[in-house]
Amino acid sequence: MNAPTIEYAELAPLITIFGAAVVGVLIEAFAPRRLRHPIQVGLSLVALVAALVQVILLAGTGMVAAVGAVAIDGPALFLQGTILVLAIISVGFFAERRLEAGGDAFAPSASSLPGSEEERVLVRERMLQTEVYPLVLFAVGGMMLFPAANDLLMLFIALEVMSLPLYLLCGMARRRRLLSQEAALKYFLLGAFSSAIFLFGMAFVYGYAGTLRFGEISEALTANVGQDGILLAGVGLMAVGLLFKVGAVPFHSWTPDVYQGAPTPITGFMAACTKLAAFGALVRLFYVAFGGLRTDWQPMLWAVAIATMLVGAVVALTQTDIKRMLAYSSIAHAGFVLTAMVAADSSATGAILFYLATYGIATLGAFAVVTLVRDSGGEATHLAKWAGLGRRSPVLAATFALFLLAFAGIPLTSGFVGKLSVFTAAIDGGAAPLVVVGVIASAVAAFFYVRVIVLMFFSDPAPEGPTVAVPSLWTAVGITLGAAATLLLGIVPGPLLDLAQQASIFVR
Amino acid sequence: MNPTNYLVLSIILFSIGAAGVLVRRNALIAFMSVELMLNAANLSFVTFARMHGNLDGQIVAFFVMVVAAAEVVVGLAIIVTIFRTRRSASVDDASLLKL
Amino acid sequence: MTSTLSALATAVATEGGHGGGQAVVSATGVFDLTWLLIAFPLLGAAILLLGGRRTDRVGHLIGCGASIASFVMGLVLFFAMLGEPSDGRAFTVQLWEYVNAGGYSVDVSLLLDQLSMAFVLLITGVGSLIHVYSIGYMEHDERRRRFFGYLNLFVAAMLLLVLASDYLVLFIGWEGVGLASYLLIGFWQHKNSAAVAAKKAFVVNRVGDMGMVLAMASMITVFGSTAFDVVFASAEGASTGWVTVIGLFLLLGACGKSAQFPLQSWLLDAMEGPTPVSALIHAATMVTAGVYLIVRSAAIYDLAPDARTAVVVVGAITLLMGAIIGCAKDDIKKALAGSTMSQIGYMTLAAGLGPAGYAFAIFHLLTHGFFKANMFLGAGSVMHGMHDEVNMRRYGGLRIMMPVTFITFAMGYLAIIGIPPFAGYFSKDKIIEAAFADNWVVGLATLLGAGITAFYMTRLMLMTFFGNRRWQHSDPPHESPPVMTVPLIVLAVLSVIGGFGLLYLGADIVDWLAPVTGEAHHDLPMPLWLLITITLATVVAGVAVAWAMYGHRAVREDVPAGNPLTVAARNDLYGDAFNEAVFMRPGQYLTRSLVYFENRGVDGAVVGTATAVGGLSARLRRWQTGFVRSYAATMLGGVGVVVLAMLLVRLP
Amino acid sequence: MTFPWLTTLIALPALGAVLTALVPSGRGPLAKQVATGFALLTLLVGALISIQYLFDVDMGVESETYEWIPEFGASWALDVHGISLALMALTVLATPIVALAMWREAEDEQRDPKAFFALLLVVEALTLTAFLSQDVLLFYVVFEAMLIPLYFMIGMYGGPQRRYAAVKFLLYNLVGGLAMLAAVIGLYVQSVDAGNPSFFLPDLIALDIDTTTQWWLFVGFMLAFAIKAPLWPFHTWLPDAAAEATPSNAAFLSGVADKVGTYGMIALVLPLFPDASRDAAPVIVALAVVSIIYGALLAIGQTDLKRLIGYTSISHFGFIVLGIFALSGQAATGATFYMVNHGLSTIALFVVVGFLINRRGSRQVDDFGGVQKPAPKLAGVFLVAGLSGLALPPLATFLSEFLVISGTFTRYRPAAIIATLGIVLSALYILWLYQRTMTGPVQPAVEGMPDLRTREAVVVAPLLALLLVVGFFPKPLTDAIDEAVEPTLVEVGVEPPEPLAPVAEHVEEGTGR
Repeated sequence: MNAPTIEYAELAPLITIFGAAVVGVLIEAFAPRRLRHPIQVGLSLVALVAALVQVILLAGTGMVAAVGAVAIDGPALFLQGTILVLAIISVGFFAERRLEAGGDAFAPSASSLPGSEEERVLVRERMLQTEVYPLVLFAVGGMMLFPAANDLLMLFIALEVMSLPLYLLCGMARRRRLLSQEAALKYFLLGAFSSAIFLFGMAFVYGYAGTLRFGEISEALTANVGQDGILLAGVGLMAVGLLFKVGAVPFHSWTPDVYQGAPTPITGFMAACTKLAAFGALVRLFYVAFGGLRTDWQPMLWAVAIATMLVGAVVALTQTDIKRMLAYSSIAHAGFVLTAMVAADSSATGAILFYLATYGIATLGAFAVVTLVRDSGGEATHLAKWAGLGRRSPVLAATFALFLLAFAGIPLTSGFVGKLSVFTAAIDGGAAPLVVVGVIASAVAAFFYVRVIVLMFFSDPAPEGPTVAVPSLWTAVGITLGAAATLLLGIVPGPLLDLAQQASIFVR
Repeated sequence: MNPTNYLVLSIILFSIGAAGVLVRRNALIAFMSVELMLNAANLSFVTFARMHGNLDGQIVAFFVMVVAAAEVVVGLAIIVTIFRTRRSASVDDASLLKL
Repeated sequence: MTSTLSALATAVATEGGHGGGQAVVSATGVFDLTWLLIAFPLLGAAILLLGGRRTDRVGHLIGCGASIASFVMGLVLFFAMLGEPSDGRAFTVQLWEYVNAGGYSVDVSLLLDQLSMAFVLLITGVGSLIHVYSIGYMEHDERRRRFFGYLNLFVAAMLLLVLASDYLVLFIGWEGVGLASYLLIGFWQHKNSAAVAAKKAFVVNRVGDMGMVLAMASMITVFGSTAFDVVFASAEGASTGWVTVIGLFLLLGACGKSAQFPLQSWLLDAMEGPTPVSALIHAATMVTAGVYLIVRSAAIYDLAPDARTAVVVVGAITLLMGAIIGCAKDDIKKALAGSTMSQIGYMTLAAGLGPAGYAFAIFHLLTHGFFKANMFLGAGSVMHGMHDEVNMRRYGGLRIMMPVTFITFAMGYLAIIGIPPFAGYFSKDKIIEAAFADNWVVGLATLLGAGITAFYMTRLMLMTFFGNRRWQHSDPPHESPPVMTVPLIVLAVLSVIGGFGLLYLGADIVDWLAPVTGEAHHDLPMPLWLLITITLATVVAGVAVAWAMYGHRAVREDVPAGNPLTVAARNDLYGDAFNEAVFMRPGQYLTRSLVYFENRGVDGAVVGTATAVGGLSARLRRWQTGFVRSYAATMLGGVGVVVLAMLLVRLP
Repeated sequence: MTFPWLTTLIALPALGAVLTALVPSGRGPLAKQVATGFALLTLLVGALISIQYLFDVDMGVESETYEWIPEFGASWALDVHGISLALMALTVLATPIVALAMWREAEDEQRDPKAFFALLLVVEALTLTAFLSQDVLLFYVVFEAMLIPLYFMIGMYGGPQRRYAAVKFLLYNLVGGLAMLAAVIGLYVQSVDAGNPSFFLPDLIALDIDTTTQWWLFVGFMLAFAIKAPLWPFHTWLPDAAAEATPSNAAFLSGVADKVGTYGMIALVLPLFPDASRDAAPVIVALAVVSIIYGALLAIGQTDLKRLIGYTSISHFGFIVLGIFALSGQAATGATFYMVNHGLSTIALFVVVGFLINRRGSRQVDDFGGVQKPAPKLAGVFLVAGLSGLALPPLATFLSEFLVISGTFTRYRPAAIIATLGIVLSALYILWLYQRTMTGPVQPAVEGMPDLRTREAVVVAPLLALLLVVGFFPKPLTDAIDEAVEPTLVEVGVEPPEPLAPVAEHVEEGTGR
């Protein structure tokens, strides 16, 4: 029996990231405390950039690696590249140390008791924890693997590798630690719950097909007859697991709570990257493995898409916390992406890839802006406190407004082109009614985006309002990049659209 | 051997686990219920592996065990921290984030 | 286009055409300069209105100069026209192409023929006299320059109206005179009543304009054009229904401009304007535009007997209404305004009689222009001397203080009641004749009108110039300066000889107009001498009744209660009350309820939807309880739904 | 390659906006000068382009096409035809005037005026793109993008309720825009199905779309345009926006920016969806007639000067839409001509009303009275502007209104007759407004009100002069419009109504010669 061949070159980005993560753990254990932060940040950035370069070099590859477990193809590479770009910017945000008096956005020691003497000492000593970085690297690795996974087992592993670090990261906020811990608990319990459901579905699918490989499952669908019940139940249960990750209704309940409770840089990272990875996996699983069942899962996805768009948009209307509002907005956006997914063809894949990339960038930027608006209690996330921001800090408010307009899908922002492409894919795929619902949801959604703009620009500032902290270069560069990309991709989306379209072919 | 019995058992185990998550307040027990669900899935995998006569399902079961272990590590860390903070492991007490 | 017209001209000339077509040729020589007629006053208006304070001192001179220049130009054209053969006196001057949209094209071109010539001379002649008169009348008004600017604007617009060769261009002049009328009625804008009267005049006229617009729209639908030549030449090809519709729409327009029933209500209020305005616009010229319109559209009306009947009925009603209102008014200008309505009713009626009456309508229009302008200016002179008092019950015995005014006014008076050989006798008598020839009822209406006219004019005369002095000014009434009396004298002379002159001296007006309006001889149901006798007897009876009531007895200074008819007449026969009850009140109610509906209904629906969505949001939000177990339950529910959905799809 | 005049025309205000925004804050006058300068420069280029098309002088202006998003077959495609020419001219003309008119307005606020001026130029650039665009996606993009600067202009500068008005404006138009987005995509998918994915307007017009689909797409487009234009019952945002925005902003909004809606109807909806347009025409005509009467009646019932003028615009937009959907050449030419004239007239009205409000510090009609005494020139320009609003000949508005009514009459007689009522109502609301504000005894608060200033005269004079000149000599413009309208109606497939009566032979002959 021959040893299986492993295509190291094609897997290099993943290996780089995971390797760096392991090294990061070692650094955490052995490097002196003072040096840890620069080393960790440097290592993360180097690893991410190196991985990005490798991904770029791999562009155009279309193959199944690691004995069929990992697909290195257009969608995978596109998403990996995007995730890496977003992760690089995110690491910049994590490294921001000028906003908080005592350091960064994370608790000095997440396991210390809030308000305890231990914590006070840590704050006084200006101790910083740096375990965030290896955790993030693990999560990034999982995210990169998730959309590339080409068999059920790898899918599950990737899901867990991605999720577990995120559960921890959510509980690490420096301020409002009770909320942060609660968010972590909720995310963890519900995440584990959904993983279990996903796994159970996986078992059914395996039971039906007798194989874990996507390609073979697809063949089995045409070959096998009977026992469809098991198959359909399995597909449904697996769908639930993935829809949970993308935050689709009715599996969205965790989103607002976790987005609100998690440290804001983490929220941004999670909102942008998790959604990318999960949609990548969802699309690959449903197109490659379950493509033959299209007529079976399309109605289900229709229903989920409609519910997601409407609930996300409608509930966001009455939110008073900016992070919560963005959470609901992310739910609505998941719905928009689902409309394209229903179309199920390669142009839909391209549209989804483009949408995810632009959405990720804008989301990251928006959450970064949130970190800058602060008062004595930390970030001032209550909407009322944002009144008159446009007068105090017109540039920041304008940037945030730009991100909001992109979310609302106003032309000349990337959000518009994204919406245009997913809706085009949907109508092309015969889902015109979904687009009508999408349009209605967009209209409702526009209302709450506009409300924030009104608040920022047309209201008089409250006398005791928050101040806009001056960030270090890390955050400034990240936000600028995000804003520039959002605008640029709105005006000349051609190249990225082209790239997404070229990258839309799944290898089987 | 009738594989259906094993499957029914796994479904029952899964349901017990799911019900446990829904009804038990204690975070630890809720988490244990999730583990039960994972193991129910494992049982299915092994059953199906046996049915199909290949090893894939059994391998999955091993992986799931490892993953479950990792999950325990992360989960316990979170639950313990919360317990230390609140002096309670009731999931219902952690309901500040809402609406 | 020129070739079109000449082609048309020859064709019409050879065919003989309708009511009396004549060759219309492209203008050459002096006729090419017809546009100067309009250009002079237009330029004057532009200078005066845009020139600002700089032109204050010479404004009135510029105004008069422009008007007189136009008059001179008119005379030159008139004499040039006399030199042409009687069936070759129609000229067109092509100015520029106006519009061509969707196959509908309009040229700005002028048509100078016998009919427009008559109007040109009336407008510029009487207009110039009134300009001169106004120098004196408006002397103390600080906004005199602007007044002359408006007057010039009016003259220009009125000339465009009568010279246009396309209904659309005519309409531009039509609206222009309306604007000038609006500006001049409301000239003393600081008086609320003046501003309201001006607005009313404009709005009521706009109702008439609806008719004009729809008439033109109908023409475009039927003929594809609004040019006189095309419309008139093609009219025979159109169905009677359409021709009648066009005729009725035109009549609506004419009613608005000429204050004919049912759009008569604005004219009495229009007397809020300075008196020269009343003389020029609301007596001599603008208000006769409706008559011009109907006569000009002879080709249409010739083919639409029903529309003609409507014109006659409107004319008859108005002539009686105006006369009755004139009897009851104590305000000298309003009494004269009632008279104007009534006289225009005569003209309208005559125009409605068809070819038999067109020329007489124009004839009466011209003589009326002389004597009514004369009397209005006379009234202005009286007011000038009486410190702007208009109530005749405060006049009396003015003939001593204002001899020139009295004598000139008397000439007008004799002309209007139709005493031979004064102007009105000839023109009115012709109309009465034509009316009797057409229909007994119509004839009797005109006869009755003549009697009432005699009554109210005598009443006016007696209350103003005779009887006891009822004025109590420390400063006694005085005669007006020569700049005002000279125009009076000229107009008085015209009032005396105008009728005879136009009918028998030089060219007979009927023959003069025949190429345009056509001619039809009527047969009277009775000998002519008998009719003349009856008419004169009626007039004398009217005078006698008035004498009995106002000359014989002293005029009371307070207003007597009067019989119901008098009260009704004082209230303009309830025309305003009717309008208020039927249009204004419901209109106000409608507007108010629409505003309510707008805020609650249309806007409310939108706001309501928004609120509903907001409510839904607040409700859905409560699902987010914060309890992780309920989230898990939601998820599990979702699992059930998803799995069921997947399975159910397969069922059928 | 020839010089890209059309792109230059759009680039100039865009560049001007950037430079205006870059002026250091606190140097308000400089920002204003830069903005006005660029607006004037744009006017020059616009004039050059107009000359070529109005008077057939070759200035080297050509249509331009550059690739934009090849993935969608979308391009930066610009072209001028009669309809777009008219509106382009209106836009380039109105912008410097509005810029000059709002010279002082922005300063009343506690804000830097430069943003106001920069946004104005942004809107100009976007509006021009919309009028010149030959690409449906490009049109849509600017159609929607335009909302944002306008939204900020309304929301940041203006009356006490401006936030409400701005949000209402944005949401109404966004809803319409989103409906249109769905339809734009649907249209594109039609082209994809036909094997030629493209947003290029001529390509899309050439598509043969089945009637049912046309209907859906028609509804999407029309909803957007009917909200923008605005047509009853989608109009309620306009009075609020007009009332709360600064006068010159309201002027630009309803005078120029909203014309994109009516432009879209005639330049996009009719040729793209001929069958649906034909079938739906009676419905739209009915709505237009309701707009005419409803807007006029509500204008009569208003007590707020700017709101009143907002409602008059609704009435006038009714006329424009009526003319477009009467589907006769005359009415369509009239409607397009009306767009230009209404722009000029409304801007004049809003601007003059702005002068009044500025002086008196109140928007309420009742707070004025007898203004003509202290300020006769102001009253004079107000009257002339008002008269243009009630379409008095020879002001240009008259011809357009007449063409619309008479053109409609050839097809929809009852509609035309009811619409004619509008001319009475317009006289009523304008003259009653004039009566209440300008005439009568002088109100104490109005005494000593300064008369028209030089800057103000410079703002108003060109508008009124143009209305007069175009009123006298409309032919070059109407000819250009007519030429463009004709193929549109051919596309819709309606026969031009023939005269009912045979034109007399000799007249026919004469024309032939």
